[in-house]
Amino acid sequence: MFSSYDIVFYLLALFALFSAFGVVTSASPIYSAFFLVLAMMDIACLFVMLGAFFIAGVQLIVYAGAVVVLFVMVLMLFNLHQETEAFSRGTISGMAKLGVTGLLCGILATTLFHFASTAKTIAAEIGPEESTEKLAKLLFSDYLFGFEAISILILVVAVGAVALSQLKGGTHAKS
Amino acid sequence: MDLNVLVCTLVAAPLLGFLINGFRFRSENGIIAGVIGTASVITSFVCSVLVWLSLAQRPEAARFLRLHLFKWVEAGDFVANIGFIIDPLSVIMLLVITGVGSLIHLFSIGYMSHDHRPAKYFAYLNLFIFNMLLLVLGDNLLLMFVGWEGVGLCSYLLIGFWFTDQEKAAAGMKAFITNRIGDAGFLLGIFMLFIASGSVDFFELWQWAPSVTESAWLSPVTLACIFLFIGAIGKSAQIPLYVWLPDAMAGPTPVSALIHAATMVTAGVYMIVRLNPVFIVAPNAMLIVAWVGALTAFFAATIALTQNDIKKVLAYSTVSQLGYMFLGAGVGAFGAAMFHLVTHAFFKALMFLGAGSVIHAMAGEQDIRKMGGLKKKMPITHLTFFLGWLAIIGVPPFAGFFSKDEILWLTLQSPLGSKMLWLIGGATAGLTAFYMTRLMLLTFWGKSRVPKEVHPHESPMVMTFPLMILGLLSVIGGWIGVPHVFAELPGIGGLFHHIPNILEHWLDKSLSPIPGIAEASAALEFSAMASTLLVVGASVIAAVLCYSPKNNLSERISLKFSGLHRLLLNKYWVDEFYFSRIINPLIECSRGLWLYIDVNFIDRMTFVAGDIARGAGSFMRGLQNGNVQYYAFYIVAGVVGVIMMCSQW
Amino acid sequence: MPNLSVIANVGLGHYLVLAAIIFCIGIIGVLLRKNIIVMMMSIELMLNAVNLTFVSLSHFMGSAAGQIAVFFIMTIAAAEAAVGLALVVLIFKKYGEVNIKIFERLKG
Amino acid sequence: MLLSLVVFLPMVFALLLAFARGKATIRMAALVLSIVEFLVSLLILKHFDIRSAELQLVENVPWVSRFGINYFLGIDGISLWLVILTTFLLPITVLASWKSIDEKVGGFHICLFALQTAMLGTFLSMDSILFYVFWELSLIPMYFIIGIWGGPRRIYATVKFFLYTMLGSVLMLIGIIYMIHLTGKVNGVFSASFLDFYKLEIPFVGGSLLSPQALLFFAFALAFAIKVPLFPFHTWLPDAHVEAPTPGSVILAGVMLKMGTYGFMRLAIPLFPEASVYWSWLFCLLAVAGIIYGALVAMVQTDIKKLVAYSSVSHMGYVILGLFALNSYGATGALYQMLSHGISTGALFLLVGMIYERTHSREISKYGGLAIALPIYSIVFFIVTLSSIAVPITNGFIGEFFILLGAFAKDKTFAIPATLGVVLGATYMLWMFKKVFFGVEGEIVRQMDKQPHRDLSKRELGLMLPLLIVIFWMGIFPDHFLRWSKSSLDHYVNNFSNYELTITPGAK
Amino acid sequence: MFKISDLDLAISSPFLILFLFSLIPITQRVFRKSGEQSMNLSVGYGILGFLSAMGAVLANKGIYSYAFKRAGLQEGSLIHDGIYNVAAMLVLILGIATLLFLRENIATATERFAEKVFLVMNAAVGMLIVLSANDLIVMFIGIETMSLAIYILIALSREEFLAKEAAFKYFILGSFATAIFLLGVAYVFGAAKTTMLSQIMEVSSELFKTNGLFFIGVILVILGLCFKISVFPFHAWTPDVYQGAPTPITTFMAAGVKLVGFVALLRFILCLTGIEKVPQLLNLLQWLAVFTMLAGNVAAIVQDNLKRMLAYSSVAHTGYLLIGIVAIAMGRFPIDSTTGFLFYLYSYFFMTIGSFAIIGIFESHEGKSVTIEDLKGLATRHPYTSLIFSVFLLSLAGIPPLLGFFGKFYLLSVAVQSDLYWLAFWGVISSVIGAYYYLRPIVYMYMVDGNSIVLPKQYMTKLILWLSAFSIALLGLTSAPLYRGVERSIKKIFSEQSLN
Repeated sequence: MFSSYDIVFYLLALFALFSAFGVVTSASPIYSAFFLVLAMMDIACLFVMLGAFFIAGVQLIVYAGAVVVLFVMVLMLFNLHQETEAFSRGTISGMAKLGVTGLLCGILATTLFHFASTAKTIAAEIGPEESTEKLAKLLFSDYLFGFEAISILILVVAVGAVALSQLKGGTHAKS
Repeated sequence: MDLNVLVCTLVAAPLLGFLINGFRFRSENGIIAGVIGTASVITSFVCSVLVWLSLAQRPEAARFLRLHLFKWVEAGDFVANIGFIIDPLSVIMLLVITGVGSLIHLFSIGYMSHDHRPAKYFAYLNLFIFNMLLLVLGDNLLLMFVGWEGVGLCSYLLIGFWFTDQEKAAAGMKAFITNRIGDAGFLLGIFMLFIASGSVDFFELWQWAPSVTESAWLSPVTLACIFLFIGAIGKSAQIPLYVWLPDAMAGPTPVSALIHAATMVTAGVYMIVRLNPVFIVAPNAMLIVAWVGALTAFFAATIALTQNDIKKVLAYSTVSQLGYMFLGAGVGAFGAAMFHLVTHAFFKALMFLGAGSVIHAMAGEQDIRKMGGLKKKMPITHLTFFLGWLAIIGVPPFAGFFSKDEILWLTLQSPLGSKMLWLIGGATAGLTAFYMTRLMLLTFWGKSRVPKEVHPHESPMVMTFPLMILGLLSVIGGWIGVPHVFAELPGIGGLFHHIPNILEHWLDKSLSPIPGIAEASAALEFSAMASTLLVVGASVIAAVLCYSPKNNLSERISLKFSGLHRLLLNKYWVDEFYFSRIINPLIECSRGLWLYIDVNFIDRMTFVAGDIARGAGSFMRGLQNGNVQYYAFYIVAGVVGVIMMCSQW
Repeated sequence: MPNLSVIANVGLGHYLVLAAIIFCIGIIGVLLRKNIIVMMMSIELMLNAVNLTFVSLSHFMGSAAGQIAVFFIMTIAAAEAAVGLALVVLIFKKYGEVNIKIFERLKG
Repeated sequence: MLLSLVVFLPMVFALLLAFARGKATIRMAALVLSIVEFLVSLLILKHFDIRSAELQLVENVPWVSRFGINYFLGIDGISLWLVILTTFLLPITVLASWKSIDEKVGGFHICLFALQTAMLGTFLSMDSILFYVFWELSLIPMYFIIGIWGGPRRIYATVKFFLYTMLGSVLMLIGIIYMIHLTGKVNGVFSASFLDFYKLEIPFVGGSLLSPQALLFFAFALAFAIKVPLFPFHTWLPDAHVEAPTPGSVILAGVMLKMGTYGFMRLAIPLFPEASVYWSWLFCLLAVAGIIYGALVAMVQTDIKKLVAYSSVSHMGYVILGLFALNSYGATGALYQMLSHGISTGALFLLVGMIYERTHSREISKYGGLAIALPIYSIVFFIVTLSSIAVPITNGFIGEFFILLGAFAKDKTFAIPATLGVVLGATYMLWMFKKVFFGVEGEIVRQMDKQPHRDLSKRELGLMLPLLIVIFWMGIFPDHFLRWSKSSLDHYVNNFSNYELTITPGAK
Repeated sequence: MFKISDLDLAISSPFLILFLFSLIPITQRVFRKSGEQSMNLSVGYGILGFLSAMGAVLANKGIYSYAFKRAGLQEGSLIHDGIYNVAAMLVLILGIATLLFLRENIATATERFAEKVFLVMNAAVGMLIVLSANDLIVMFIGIETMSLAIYILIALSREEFLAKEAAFKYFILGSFATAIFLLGVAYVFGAAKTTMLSQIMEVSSELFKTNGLFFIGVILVILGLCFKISVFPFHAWTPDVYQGAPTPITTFMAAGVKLVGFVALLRFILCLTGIEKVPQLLNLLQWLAVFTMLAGNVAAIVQDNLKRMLAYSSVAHTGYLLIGIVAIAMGRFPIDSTTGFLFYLYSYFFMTIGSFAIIGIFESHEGKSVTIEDLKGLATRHPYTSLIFSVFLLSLAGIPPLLGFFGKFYLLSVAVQSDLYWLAFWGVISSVIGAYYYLRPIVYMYMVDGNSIVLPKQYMTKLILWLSAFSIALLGLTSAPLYRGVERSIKKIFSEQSLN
């Protein structure tokens, strides 16, 4: 029956869903951010379960550590509190949106299950060092170009973000 | 002179006259214009006479000449030339047209002396003569059609000569349109004949016609003849297309004399005679021709009984006389039809010109109820008109007697004719005598009812001279066709032994004999003749009784048969019928078509298509509501839709 | 009685479905939340779901390339967040709020 | 080179005119250049072999060799007179514009000359794509001519004109492309030349609309039918005509409509003979409907120009009837009717334009008695009217006669109503003539009386005179024109079920 | 490990050159106060960079190879082929044009100009990366580089409200679509065990038969790309963003992003061997094509804002281009279909530059939204500008003998060749609808009287407009060598393919 692996998975899965749900439903953005951190940490755990130790670490550092902190900082900057209107109005459109998304979820789920039940899986157990080393080798050989290209992207974002934040604005700002 | 040159001169002279007068259309000098116009037609006439003489010198079989000018048009195996046919038949027509034409031109100089656009008038008249010559001389149906339409056009122009009067302009238009209906039939006839025979050339048609054997209803030849006859119906004002002719009296009276009595209206008869070998092989078509002719003759005569406009009476009389000609042609008496055509040209032109003289004298008044007693004021006019009267009612030995009698006799005798037709013809002769006598009585004889302010006077010489010539012709015109039977006449018969039937002889080779005509006894012919004369005499007496100033019998009769009288007076309401049942519905229908099909349907469809596109655009606009979440929703919905669409993997 | 073996024996399918559900929750966040920052968080959630998919597929298919992809995606997600937040700051400076409803001028 | 010269000379002239300044200069220069163009086009007659049914003066240069598209010009008896007609009308329209076009004169002449190139190109191209290029290109100058110099509803009219025509032609484009690929499939080499199209045998299943030949036939026929315009695709025409400036109407009626009928003659019928035969009843029916309908609707118009426009619908119906009679009479008549309609309707539009310049009204009811006020104008108008109602010895008669003969030879059921159309044609023209010229002088005519020089000016006479001469010339000596086309027409009719055109050997 | 061959260097040299040149203005910016001279200088360096990159592309044009090869494989992250050569040249030309537009447009020739130059150049780098990507991950990185730069460029407009809104909308939806794209990539990866296109090609036909995950993955990837090229119903961002963005950036986006997106889609479709046996996907693409054509055209009919109208027209043109994609996917005449498709793509590229850029010169101030009413009487005051605009519009409408017509001709030819009559039919029908709104500006310019705006003097912009109008007018007539050129550029790809 259920192995410990399964049980851990389910716990994590439930928690992940709960956190994700929290992100979307919390009226306060701060809570959303909080749930987001939780979700990300949870997913990091799932990564560990999948043997992607390095990625799990990066997940924690980059996402939980940097991205969400960025979000929180911005939120604090704005000093926003609970919003009166957290969700877009329109019952019908809301239902439609939910319905369509649910449909998508269902379609994806059935397809995925169908695939998973027929696919031949090779669940090779690889240790943390091995996996990281392999990753590093790949990154600096096969995916070297992508890696280099990312650097351009980051520079673009850096320059762009600075430029945006320093923007004084046009005629309106002068007046 | 060379015949070709003669013919060309003959045709070109009126054209030249037209061009000269046409280019100086602003001229108000009636004399110069008149002289140019008249001279050109007289030139034509002289040439015609020369042509006739030169033709007469030839042996009988060699009297069929063709003058080829140039190839006109060619398409596939259809060829039509500009070429003239000179044969006994066309020469007769030439003489009549140019002869009567010259006289009428001459008369016009006087008649139009007060008009301020005389050059234009003479230009039109010359153009008409030219077109009439084309019609007569054309050596193929297509060229004949050119003249056919051309004379219609001139008729249109001349009827509407005083176009500032909308009614006169309308009369011209009516004439043209009605003629056009006939022309459409004529065209169909040409097509049919061409498709049946492969040619439109008269010579070839004559050669081809005898080979035709079938004569069933709707056989090509019959159909062709019927179509052609529709053309004749239009041009020669037969039932049901006669309505334009009375209205055509709106034109100047000499025009009525030339076009609407002597020449153009007889083109239909000429055409049938020209194509007689073809018609003769289509007996069913002939039957229709004869019956339409007879009925028109009778019908028009009844209308003429009650008309009060001097020209209208003459107009209906013309329709009626044309009916005679068709009756003759229809029973196969082509020669008789031609004969009547010629004599009718003389006496009807005479009567119209006489009427013109009267109208001229009466300062434009045309109502015979306001005339009477003009005998004294206008002696020459009266005399010539009197001769015309005698001729038209068929008193021997005046022109009309011989021709009418020949038609009636052949109607009776020809296997294509019948007793019924003869009876109708005879009755018509009686009616003719009645209304013509009535016309004489009311116009010239009796007490004067002329309004005081009008002072009738005799017309000038330039007008009376043509009258006199035509008067003479009305008397002697018939002598070219004295029937053979007169030789059998007891007593004076020997006198006629030496008078040949000139016309019959002249046309001998041109005309097909009536198939299966039997020799008849002279007695029968005489008794038929006598009965007609009897009817005529009785009618004259009746008319005199009715319209003698002493008793107002005519009024009593009209009161007694008031319904009939009104019917006749209003010309059987045919015009009204055409207007209310055909023309107005057509116009209404057109307006409906335009409004409902063009504007409200086709254009609406276009707009609807536009509106659909625009509506779809607005719908798209509505989707594009600016809310980015909706946009994201479209993306998700698109993804779901697409996956669902492809979900049969 | 449903076949429990499907529920037990956690394998590729479970991870994928979990990822798909998280992805869809992220979608719902984008579709329904009015706060721009929360929308961006939802997008991060979607990207996380993608990452999870990649890693699980990488794991079960025995190919490390998936993890490389995750690596790149994470970097770019961070970059996106930076740009997005810079935009949000800009917007906040102009409007004083970060609600999606202010952005409905361009339409039609 | 001659044909290229004829086609592109106007374009060069248009460019030259772009540099001219001053109204008078432009007008004079345009007149001279247009006459030069006409004279150059007459050179074609000199080099044309009258006995040959082949394609002559051929120019064939590869253009897009990938799809066998060539710059391929050639002339035969069918296109010969249409080309001459086009160049003949150019000086006349230039002259006609002197008074009616007073703004943006330079632009107008550029459009006019560019249009000339497009139309000549359409008549002379023997390559389908080249044909299509010229065909569509002709829309643009016309679009501008109506849209810029037109009447109050010009925009509606010009957009309608453009969209209608374009709707038709885009389907033809698909047809052309299909044919090009078919040549590729059949011959192994792509070719867009008409000559290769003629050789194709396209499967036809009688009665089935979905057989390739029927589909192609309708794709082509729709394009041409809209251009002609065949009932019921005609509604763009009255609007375009009413709003167009006089020279625009002249070109539109005189030449552009012929592009449609020429298309039928050059493409739709010989390319798809079985479909043409099978569906000829439909086109005859529509043609007859158009003849009668156009005439009836013309009868109730209150605007002279609209009346003339509807008369065009009626007259062009005859052309279609003649074409779909599919015999030599019909074809001859149709070709001749194209020419004579170009002349007479062009002349009618010119005349309507002249009176409009004087009174600024086209309401029939406001006129009356013009024959007294403007006698010379009336005479000219009358002659043109006669030509329009096909009175013999004017140009209109020959065409109509042969068309009806052809139709009669094919099927009496269509010919008889069409012949009645002749009556209706006379009715509406004469009715209009009566209302406008006869009767007492209308209010608008009386007002005009005060103006000096109200009758035709020398310029106006000068531009009408060539037309009048041609009206009679074509009526009296049709053979002068038809004999140039006879070989081609005979060849076209006799072999139309497997029509092929060859190129004169030795021609470059 | 860090082994970079000469080939790798050569092929990536355009990226490097562009990137390095882009650093010059930004570095200069650090040391100098922003000012007029600096702006011109920045543009100068930028153009120099683009020209050098062009030189690099031209120098490499004979190379047909993969770069950054994988261990033990002949294939690598990048592919350098004919499509890349031509498209890269176009992107670089576009880059130069965009810099000049930026310099002259009121909304962009302002503060932070050096950054804009930097961003444009790096967006171009991103585009080049997409053009040469042989790996979905690399493609993704390229797309993101390009997109992020453009988000920022839009937001950097002097205009306060609409540009920000546009940037934001584009950003949110772009990220959203990226997520979907990535999910697709993940599934494709899961099924094919690789993200490299040339490897997917080897297994694709097998996977289509058996693997549902692959199928969904392919759909999601296609749809993710469809977002970038604005296919209905993923087009909703297009009008808003095009309208809100400063016009030079709109031009850059409309021409560049679309070109790049389509090339990416083309590469993806080309690697999907066996797609011709998957009718659902072919049907899907056909329906998307029809709906996109119709939706774009009908929506454009009711627009008064010129940029918005052109945005919808751009949607419609995406629909036309999808016809080519369908034909390519059917794979019956791969060379012909691809050539026809690319010819239209390239010719549309020129028309887009012209038609969007010309709107820029109508803008009198940065918040100005140019409506059709502004064109009233333009022809009287600015005849040449009107003429050029008419050329662009008529070419977009596909009127011969302009380039647009020949593009349409080749595209329809592709459709007819592959028996896609249905698509061809809808294509021409919607092009008639299209003609209506393309004519409307002409109507207003020439046929409606009014006082037109006085146009600012933007010499460089006008120069580019003249050049592009001339090329549109003349290239149509000389389309044969162009077509052959395009054909030659791709022939190798298919001959290589047949070797595999």
